[in-house]
Amino acid sequence: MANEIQESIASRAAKELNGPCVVNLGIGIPTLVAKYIDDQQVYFHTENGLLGVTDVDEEHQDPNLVNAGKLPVGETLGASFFNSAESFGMIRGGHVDVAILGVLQMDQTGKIANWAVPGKNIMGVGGAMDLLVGAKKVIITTTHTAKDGSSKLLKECTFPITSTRIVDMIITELAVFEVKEKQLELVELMPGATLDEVREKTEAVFSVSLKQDHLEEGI
Amino acid sequence: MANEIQESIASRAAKELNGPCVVNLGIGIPTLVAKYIDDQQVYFHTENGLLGVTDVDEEHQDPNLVNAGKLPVGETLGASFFNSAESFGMIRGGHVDVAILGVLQMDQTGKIANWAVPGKNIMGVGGAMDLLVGAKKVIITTTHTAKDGSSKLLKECTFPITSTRIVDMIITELAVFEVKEKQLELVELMPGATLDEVREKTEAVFSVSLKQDHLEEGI
Amino acid sequence: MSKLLENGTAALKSVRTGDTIMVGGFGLIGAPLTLIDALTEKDVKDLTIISNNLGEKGKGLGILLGQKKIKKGIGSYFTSNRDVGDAYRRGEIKLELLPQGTLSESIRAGGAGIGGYYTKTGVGTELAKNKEEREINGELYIFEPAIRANVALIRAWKADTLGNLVYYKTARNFNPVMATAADVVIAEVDKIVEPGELSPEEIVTPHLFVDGILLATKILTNEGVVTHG
Amino acid sequence: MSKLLENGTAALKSVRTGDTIMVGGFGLIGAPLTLIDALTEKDVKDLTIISNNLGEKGKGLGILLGQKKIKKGIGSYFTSNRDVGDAYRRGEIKLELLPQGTLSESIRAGGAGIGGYYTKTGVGTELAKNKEEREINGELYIFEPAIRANVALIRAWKADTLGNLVYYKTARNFNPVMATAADVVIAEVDKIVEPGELSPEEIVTPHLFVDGILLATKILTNEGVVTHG
Repeated sequence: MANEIQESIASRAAKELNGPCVVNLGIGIPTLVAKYIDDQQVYFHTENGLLGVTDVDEEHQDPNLVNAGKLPVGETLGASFFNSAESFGMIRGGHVDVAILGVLQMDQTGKIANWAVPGKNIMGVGGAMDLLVGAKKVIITTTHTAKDGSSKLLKECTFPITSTRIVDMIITELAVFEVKEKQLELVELMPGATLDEVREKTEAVFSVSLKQDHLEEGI
Repeated sequence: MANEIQESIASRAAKELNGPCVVNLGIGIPTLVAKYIDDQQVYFHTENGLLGVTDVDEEHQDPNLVNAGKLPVGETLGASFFNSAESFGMIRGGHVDVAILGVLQMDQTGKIANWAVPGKNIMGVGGAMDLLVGAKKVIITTTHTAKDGSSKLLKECTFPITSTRIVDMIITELAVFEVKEKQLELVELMPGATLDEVREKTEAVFSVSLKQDHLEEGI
Repeated sequence: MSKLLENGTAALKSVRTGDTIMVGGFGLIGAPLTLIDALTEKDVKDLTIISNNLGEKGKGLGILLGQKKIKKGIGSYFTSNRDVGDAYRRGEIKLELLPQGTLSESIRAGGAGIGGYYTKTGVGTELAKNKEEREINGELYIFEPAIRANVALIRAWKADTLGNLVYYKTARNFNPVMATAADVVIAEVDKIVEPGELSPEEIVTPHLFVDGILLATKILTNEGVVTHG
Repeated sequence: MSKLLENGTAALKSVRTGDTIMVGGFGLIGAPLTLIDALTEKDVKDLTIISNNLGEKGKGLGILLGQKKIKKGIGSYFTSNRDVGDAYRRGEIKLELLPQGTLSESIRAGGAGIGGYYTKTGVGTELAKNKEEREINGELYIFEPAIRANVALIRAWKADTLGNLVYYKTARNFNPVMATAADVVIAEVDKIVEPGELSPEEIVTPHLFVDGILLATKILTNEGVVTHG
């Protein structure tokens, strides 16, 4: 069901995962990342209690084997099951190397908002806050703009933040940003994107430090 | 190795255990209680990580299967192993019905001292404090007097207390006391003991409320 | 004295109006569907339900919600059932939202005799409003109190007749911690075996936590919830 | 990148003078005797050792104590080794005594991202001196901070090559919690198997906690500690 934009973001994010590492994928675009991983030493953790998540074909689906998005998954050789308190102990305790998460908004210091919208009732938070405080590295995958065309990368979030923790990297269909000392740095343009387009669609202040091999196509 | 006095205390304590119940036995006299239990629904817990402790004969001893006193034990059908944090979660969380413990001293309100001696370095506490705050019922088994002949049942403990928790029952070779509203009540004389002897060897103030069938022999 | 229960009615004997009840499961996965069904048939109300979700629309705890038997929900993700939001807007239900890690940790604390604890999760967010903050080793934490319930209704895979439990895949989730944190713990299971049939090393919930065992008759399948037996 | 370690020297590569080291075991039962032996051969000192006991007289951590490599011991029952008391009286070692449940819970907290917690254990005793007291729901508790270490040396029964661990009987004790609470975690085991040979439901320590695996050569038997291999 995922569209081309989502797939391009997910496949770019996959390049950031080099095993051995333990990775937790959020709902949405992050979930797509798994299919771009060949590395046998990238181990997927899901907070509902499984280390060693893998794909499952329809015929082998088990109603009691799902990921945090309640989608059917499989288990790898060497997988293990544990309870919710143990699972979040792993997350908060710093035992998950990377969390890849979606956002509703993020600010120019690297704080994100991905759990609540003002004016609507706050009905769910799930594991988002735990992953943000606990994962060693947080990578955000998101479309650059909201459905109404407004930038998701803002000077300040208008939605409630998920954590005071600063994320490490943001990947959109237009660009890759790293967060350094609470400042966004554009390090890569996605195929077909231009710096002008990124500037136009980004409210947040960011610096530009394109890696060499992106300089020609980008500017 | 246990002497007659210890065995008589242990066998009396065993009468307090009616299954189904989960019981933790301390080191010394309490450990002897197990052999007087026939009830299959009395389950023994040991804080080093086993529910379902039983005796083991010399031939089947396993160096990695011991109780909290590091003595070899066996496991019953339906036993389970768990880690130290889980084991003390059971204890503190109120999941152990009865703890049977020894004491160095106890006071007349029902507080006990069983872990440290003033003037000596305080070198060990083990699980004593956890069992006292967590077990639903605490039964003390102890000789009535210390080696120097002084009473272990005192007006006030001179040794550091193990907990502010009041124990439920005290069983010595001379008598059985219940603790009611922070007062000791003599409810039973042990075979051969007299009330005069108990009075003589007890510094603590206690009331007497002998059950009918002990009245003749006792007084 | 056997822990084996004949039916849902017997299993819920101790549930009273006004009780706080923990219910295992992550959505319908690992939820005690047979016990929830019995709860919908029992004449009680004003319940406080501690559960990650309040079921799905018209399923699991969602039915109980529809019956207006729930006074308050404590969980992490009510979004999974749109009816919860509607009931909340109509003022029919109170909600307490906790991060999922805080929910599970508070329940564990309640079962382990811990009064409360400090977590980094939620610091500086709306969910930390009015919560005590404390700096420990240069990092900010917030205080969270332990959670306990009158009754826990949980789902396991196999029980032995003593009450030892093992779980099945991701249906484990909140069940083992809830098993520790209520005055009365009832487990619904797929299979009941004799003591000794579960390996002592693989028992997840030792029997001292479990008060009653019921054979499940509502089963989650790929085709939805089906009724057996 | 394999987690399999060739010998004790390789296993202790990251241990430095001044480090805090957790060591599993209840006395010698479940203690990583091979790794402790390697530690006695390594030129480090001023160690803080977190372990229920400091071994027995001249055995396990008792050897390390004799070498005066231990600056401080944090544990619950030093009484099991008379040498500890002697070293303490001579001012050679500092000691921090914690109730056994507090020791294990503080280590669990350290591994689970909990900053500290409130326990009933110890309230009103000498071990609560100078500890913060707090009333929660009408009961008194004391604050205990989480404990972490630079390195944890633990003992398990079987590991798979990924680092998943299962334990053996009461040799489990402190090992699974220590596995969660150190920057570097080294496990010594009796047997190393392939991924898939341990059931996913019975793995006690998932591999994300474990950095290195060593085959044990010092084994506790009914006749005492013997050396294999």
